[in-house]
Amino acid sequence: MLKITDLKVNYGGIEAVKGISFEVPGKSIVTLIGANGAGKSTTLRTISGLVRPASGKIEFLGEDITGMDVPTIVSKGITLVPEGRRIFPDLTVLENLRLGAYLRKDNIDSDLNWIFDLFPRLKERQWQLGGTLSGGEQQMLAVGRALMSRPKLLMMDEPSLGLAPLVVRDIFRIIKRINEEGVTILLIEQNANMALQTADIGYVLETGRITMSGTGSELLSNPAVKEAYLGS
Amino acid sequence: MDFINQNLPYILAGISVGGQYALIAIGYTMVYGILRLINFAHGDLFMAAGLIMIYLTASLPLYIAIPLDLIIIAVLGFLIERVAYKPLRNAPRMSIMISAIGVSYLLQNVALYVTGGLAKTYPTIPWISNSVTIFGATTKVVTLVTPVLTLILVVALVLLINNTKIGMAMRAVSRDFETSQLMGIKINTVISVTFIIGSLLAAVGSMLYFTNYTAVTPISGSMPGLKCFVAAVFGGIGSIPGAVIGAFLIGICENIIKGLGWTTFSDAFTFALLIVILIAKPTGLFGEKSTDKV
Amino acid sequence: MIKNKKNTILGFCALAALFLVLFVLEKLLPTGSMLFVVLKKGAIYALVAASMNLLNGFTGLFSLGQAGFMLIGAYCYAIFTIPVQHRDAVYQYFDGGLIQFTVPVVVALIMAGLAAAIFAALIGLPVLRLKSDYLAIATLGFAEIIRAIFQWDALGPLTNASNVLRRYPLFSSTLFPFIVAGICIAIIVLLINSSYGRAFKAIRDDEVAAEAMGINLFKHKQMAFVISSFFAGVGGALLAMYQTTIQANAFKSAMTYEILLIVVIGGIGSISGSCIASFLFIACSEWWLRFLDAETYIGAFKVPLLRSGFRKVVFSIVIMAVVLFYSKGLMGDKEISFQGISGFIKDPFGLVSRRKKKTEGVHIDG
Amino acid sequence: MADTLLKLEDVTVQFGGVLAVDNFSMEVNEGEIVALIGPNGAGKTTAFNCITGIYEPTNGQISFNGQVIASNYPQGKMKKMYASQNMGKYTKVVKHTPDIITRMGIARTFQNIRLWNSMTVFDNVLTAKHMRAKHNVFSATFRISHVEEKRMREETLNLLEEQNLVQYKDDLATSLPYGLQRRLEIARALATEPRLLLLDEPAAGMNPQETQELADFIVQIKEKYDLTVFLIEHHMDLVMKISERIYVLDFGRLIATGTPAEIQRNQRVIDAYLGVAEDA
Amino acid sequence: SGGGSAKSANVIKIGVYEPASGDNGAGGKQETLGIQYANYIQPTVDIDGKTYDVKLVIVDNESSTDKAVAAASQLVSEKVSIVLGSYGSAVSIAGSDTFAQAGIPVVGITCTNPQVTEGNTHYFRICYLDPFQGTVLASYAFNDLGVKKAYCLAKLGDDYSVGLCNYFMEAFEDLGGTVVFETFPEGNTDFTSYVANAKNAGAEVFFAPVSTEAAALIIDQAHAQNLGIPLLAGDTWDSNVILDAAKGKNVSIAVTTFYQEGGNPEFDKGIKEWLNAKGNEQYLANNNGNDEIAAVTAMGYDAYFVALEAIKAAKSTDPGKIMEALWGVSYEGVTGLIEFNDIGDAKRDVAYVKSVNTETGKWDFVGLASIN
Ligand SMILES: Nc1ncnc2c1ncn2[C@@H]1O[C@H](COP(=O)(O)OP(=O)(O)OP(=O)(O)O)[C@@H](O)[C@H]1O
Ligand SMILES: Nc1ncnc2c1ncn2[C@@H]1O[C@H](COP(=O)(O)OP(=O)(O)OP(=O)(O)O)[C@@H](O)[C@H]1O
Ligand SMILES: [Mg+2]
Ligand SMILES: [Mg+2]
Repeated sequence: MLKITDLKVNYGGIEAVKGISFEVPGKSIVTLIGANGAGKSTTLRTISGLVRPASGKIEFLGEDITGMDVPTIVSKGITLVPEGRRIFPDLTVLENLRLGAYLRKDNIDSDLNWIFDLFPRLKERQWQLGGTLSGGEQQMLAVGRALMSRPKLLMMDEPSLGLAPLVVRDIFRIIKRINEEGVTILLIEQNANMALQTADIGYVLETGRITMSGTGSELLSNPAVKEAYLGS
Repeated sequence: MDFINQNLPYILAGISVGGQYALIAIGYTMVYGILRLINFAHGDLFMAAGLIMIYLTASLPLYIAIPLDLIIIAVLGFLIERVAYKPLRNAPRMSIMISAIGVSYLLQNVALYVTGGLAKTYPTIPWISNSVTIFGATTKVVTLVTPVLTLILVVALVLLINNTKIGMAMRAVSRDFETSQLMGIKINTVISVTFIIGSLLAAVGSMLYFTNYTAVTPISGSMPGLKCFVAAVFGGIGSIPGAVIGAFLIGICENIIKGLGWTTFSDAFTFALLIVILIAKPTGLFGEKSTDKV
Repeated sequence: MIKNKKNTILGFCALAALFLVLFVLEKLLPTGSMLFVVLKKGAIYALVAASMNLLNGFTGLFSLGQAGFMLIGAYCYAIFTIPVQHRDAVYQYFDGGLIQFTVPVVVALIMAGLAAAIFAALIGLPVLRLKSDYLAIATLGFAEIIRAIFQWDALGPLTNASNVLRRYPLFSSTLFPFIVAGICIAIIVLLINSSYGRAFKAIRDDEVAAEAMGINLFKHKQMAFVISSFFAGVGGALLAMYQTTIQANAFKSAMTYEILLIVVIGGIGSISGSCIASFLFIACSEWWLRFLDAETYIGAFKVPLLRSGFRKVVFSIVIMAVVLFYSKGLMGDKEISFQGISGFIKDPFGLVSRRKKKTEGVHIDG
Repeated sequence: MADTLLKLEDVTVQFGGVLAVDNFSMEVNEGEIVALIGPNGAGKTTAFNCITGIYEPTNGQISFNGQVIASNYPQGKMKKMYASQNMGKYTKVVKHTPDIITRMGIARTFQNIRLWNSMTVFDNVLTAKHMRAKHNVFSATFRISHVEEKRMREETLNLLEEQNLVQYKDDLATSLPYGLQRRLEIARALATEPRLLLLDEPAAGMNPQETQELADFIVQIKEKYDLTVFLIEHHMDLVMKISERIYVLDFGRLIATGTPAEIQRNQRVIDAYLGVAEDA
Repeated sequence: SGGGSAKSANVIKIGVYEPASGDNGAGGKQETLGIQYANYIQPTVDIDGKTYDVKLVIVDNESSTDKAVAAASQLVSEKVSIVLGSYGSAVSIAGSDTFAQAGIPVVGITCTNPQVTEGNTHYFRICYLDPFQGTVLASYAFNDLGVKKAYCLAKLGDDYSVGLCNYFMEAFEDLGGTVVFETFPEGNTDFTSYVANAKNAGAEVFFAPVSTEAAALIIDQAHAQNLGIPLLAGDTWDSNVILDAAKGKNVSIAVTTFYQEGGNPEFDKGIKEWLNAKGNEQYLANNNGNDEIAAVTAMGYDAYFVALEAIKAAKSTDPGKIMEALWGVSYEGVTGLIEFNDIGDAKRDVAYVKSVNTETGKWDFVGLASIN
């Protein structure tokens, strides 16, 4: 579904991503793990068009989308849950959710109910301004907002950041569920344990390069991964 | 009756000036709302609308000149945004503001260059230029039309911003370009729409204003521009109803002060009032409190 | 540390050399030369721009009251230095005015600064609670109020109302504004590089964090405001000396915008940027572009467009072009340094690196 | 038992209709590591904000080291709402700006990192020392207090060395990876020479390995600087490993308190927050 | 002009120190027009038997005292022999020191403030002064119009209008009248309240010696509110802007000025032809797009010839010599005889009074006024 070939990205003089290639097959869950600053977020930002790559190619459903502008890429069905939530603080929860469905022309009411089912807390707070939500509530909103666009490919940058343990489990459950509904998922997680358990395929990123890859369970049992990312 | 006779002109003038200020102030507030930019060029756009109208009516009938004027100003507003502000999307906020000051200088200086600088007389627009007498006070029809028209436009705008998709997009873009794009919003389109609406309001405002105050000079826009900006701040910059209320407040107070004989300080008083209000309410009457959660 | 010291010494040498060159130039060139006019005004504006930068660039307080503080400084200087025998002529409508004594020039300069600073301290109390654009418009408002008050007839015996003040002592040499402005700017730079300067920057970057780290917001903001106003006041006094006459009318918000332009074009947060931009700005607006105002013939061919007023059109375009090209200002937030100069010589105007940057993965603008 | 360093009594915070913190009482003793946990939106960060003076409580009192640092009682329309609660117990209003509280010896980090972005790593820490320095504008500007300045610089360097940040000292704070930024925030807080350190989700965005390192690090600085630590965290491994006592908030209300072992067994906490542990 | 380059050795430069932008930009340009026309009529001057080309060096002082020094210095550095200008007394005073230091004489054209020439030997002027004009206007109002109460309006911070109001009030009160004095702030466009104030105060004449922009707005308001009392002003109102604004309105306007169109038909005809000539569109634009002659234009024209007289008399291009020669100049210009008294001011004791004919949109000559 998504194919990245030899992608390189620089910030000013810093090489953040140094030529990576990987694929995300349709209907799968793929995860990128790696230490802080490895270039995970940069990769996702590049795919969504927020950052322009220095070289390399990004193909989505067979179409070259490298260098297209963000709204166009979004309209093709790629949605990003950005790092740091990026809620619209002056808009209410409901409006934030509606904006998620900005490009959709069909009725979104049933989807709203679906999101409220997933996150009852948001329903309670639907008239509150996004900026005043607690950290975890904002994270739920960010995920919910992305789901509202009914993406083909959903990219999530650390969706469990700052969430309570119970909710973290929920989030992973939701990820599985929407995946089963046919949405392809590209996931970044610090919680490598859970991520690898959930994912079909995992890639390990180290300072801008892919150093290991395999199925989720392969990586889970890989001693090097264990040592570096699983913490035991 | 005598009392009314003596004081009605001040109040009428206040309401009418307030309405005209309101139309310009909305332009400021909208642009500020979306770009966090004090668009210093807005007042000069207003002046340009006046001048262009004068040149247009010199050779065209009014019913062509008026729509043409509106179109030209909308296009001008659009171009200003594209040329002077868009390249600076990622620059420090102050740089865009300087660019705005640059545009303001440019419009003024081009006007000076073209017109020579002498005051031009604004054409008479039938009906609204007529004099009417209410309670013995003589004034122009435009004085009465302005507040009504202003209110209609404001209600329409508030509805647009609060209840439509583009309105929601405008509010989203104002806070965060990047995430707005991630929602699929074409931010350039949204910003352009904002500028076009703001410019159109300035053009309409200029027709009402210059029908009342018929001399147009290259600096005709700067004082109304400043006053309207003050009005926008008064009401809480970014808030459309705030801008309108601020504009009426300033217009009326200013004229009452003049009527009381404190003419020397009518402007100073406007600023003093503004400062007092800001001290009581640091983000203006209807200003949004910062929702920056710690 | 050692490198630092070396730079300081180099800096002092450069300054000394500059003063020497000025001194010699003044002996060589005729006094009326435009160069000196631009240098004088440039030095004064550099001081005012640096003081504004201290506030807007380093403390993040967006204030637009500079013209007001300059006005106070200028008037304070003039009122206390006009020789008594000239007062009848100057205060022609006010029977020679109220004040009938004078103080020495240097004392008057300091008084000018103090007057502005005291006023700043007074208005800082209510105004500094405001944020960003609200602060800007409130300070702008204060400047306008000050102007109205100084023009008020009732204060005529002191301020000469709307009429010009003149015949106070002027510069005898271009060196004078350079020395005064130089000392003031040096103090500003020292302040910025001190612990207080860092506290100012912390407030600019993140007020909440600054306060949580024990920095008293109000005290520090007030300090920056008062100090900046002091130097604006001194700058106003120097401007009065340069202009030979002053009139409250000239201290409009347009003057503040001019200074703001200089600050931004030089680079917000760069004092050397402010200084460089100041000289360039003054030279451009008052000297180099003048030819554009004159109708010019080359042989019998009349150069199109050139006529009175064209200069200002071009000038506005130049300003916009500079802002669009150098969106972070000429210097960004860097200071001039000897490494920087040698770098500039190798790659003037950053053409090489800019071209390089284009091909890299920079952020896409909207 | 050691002395009580921080004490919250009946603290209530209300935003519009939302009761963010509801009648919350707790204390932290000198030399302890105490954790505050609870579901998202339970009011943990709000409690921190009250302690550090960013918000003021609607009702209740906070004292630090025996000194009241915040106190308030319901006024205006709040009065009716709280008619039954602790009526008349608190009668004075004490309000301090955050800088004064920091000066008293409470330092904090933020849930969303708030470093000074345009400054280098070194300057970030150095600037936090400004408050404690003995100088005034005049002496600082004219370098009369250069000895003091030198001392501040040395101490800063030491601090960075200890935190293993010294190799980044001339980098911009924003260019650091996330984990190091968190560490820098802690270093900056330490530079204010606190007695009580408040950490708001210090392990957010860290992988399990880094979280473990962080846990060791917290214990280490606590010993070294004789600190008391009060932290909010969602990483249970870290919380359970280092904290001596835990308070659990839900909907602003205290639902449980006790040692890590007790909390892990508490059914209410499991239901509201921890969930059933189904994996490691 | 074109042929000048061949005899380039013989050029004398005359500086034109006028605002072309800022508050007084429009007036400054009209004054400059007179000088430019005069230069077109008489592009050469004979100095001691040799013919010199006269080159105008025009600088814009931007109506601002803080730009004045640089503008003046520009003229000094261009080595002009004599300077003409400026419209607006404040900038004239501001530039004065620079010219004094360089030893260059200046001939003021319409700067009416006494301080311009007072206490110096290099500044001359060819117009009458504010005290004179104020007194003339007061006596015209009191004696000719027969009014006892006057409303005076000046612009805050504008020394010209405030000063003239001052002299007017002094004289008017001496005559036995009463006055109400108000100022309006810069950039004010809404004169409704001022007109209403005048009405409410029961004033019989509305004296407003303000800039043309404000004047146009005042006229408009006076019409809209049916003011019904005459508007009176000084030389600034002698502009086609006023005619445009007043045409077809229900107002009566009288002004004192330096020149009345028709006073010198030959000059009138010549300058109108010149303004309307092909290639001179910009001059016409600077005159508001029509060929109505402003008094300041006529004054600019005379000033140029006064300068030439002085140059001829000095027999030199040296500024110092010209300065000395100026004291003795006697020149019969289109605005009357110009000679300087020992302060350097023109010996003028008459002002033209004219009024607007609101039907034709032209000036009607009312008469000459002087102090008796
Ligand atoms: N806007 C930027 N400007 C300059 N450098 C940047 C920028 N954003 C990221 N970097 C640098 O690029 C590198 C990769 O960053 P990225 O955010 O992709 O890492 P990450 O793997 O997502 O890390 P984390 O787990 O902390 O989110 C880092 O060294 C970072 O400092
Ligand atoms: N300024 C505010 N205005 C309105 N509501 C607020 C404000 N600040 C916090 N709240 C609300 O108060 C509640 C508590 O928020 P708080 O940030 O304290 O939660 P938290 O316990 O830190 O949660 P998390 O673990 O998700 O960070 C939330 O429901 C939030 O929406
Ligand atoms: Mg990341
Ligand atoms: Mg929190």
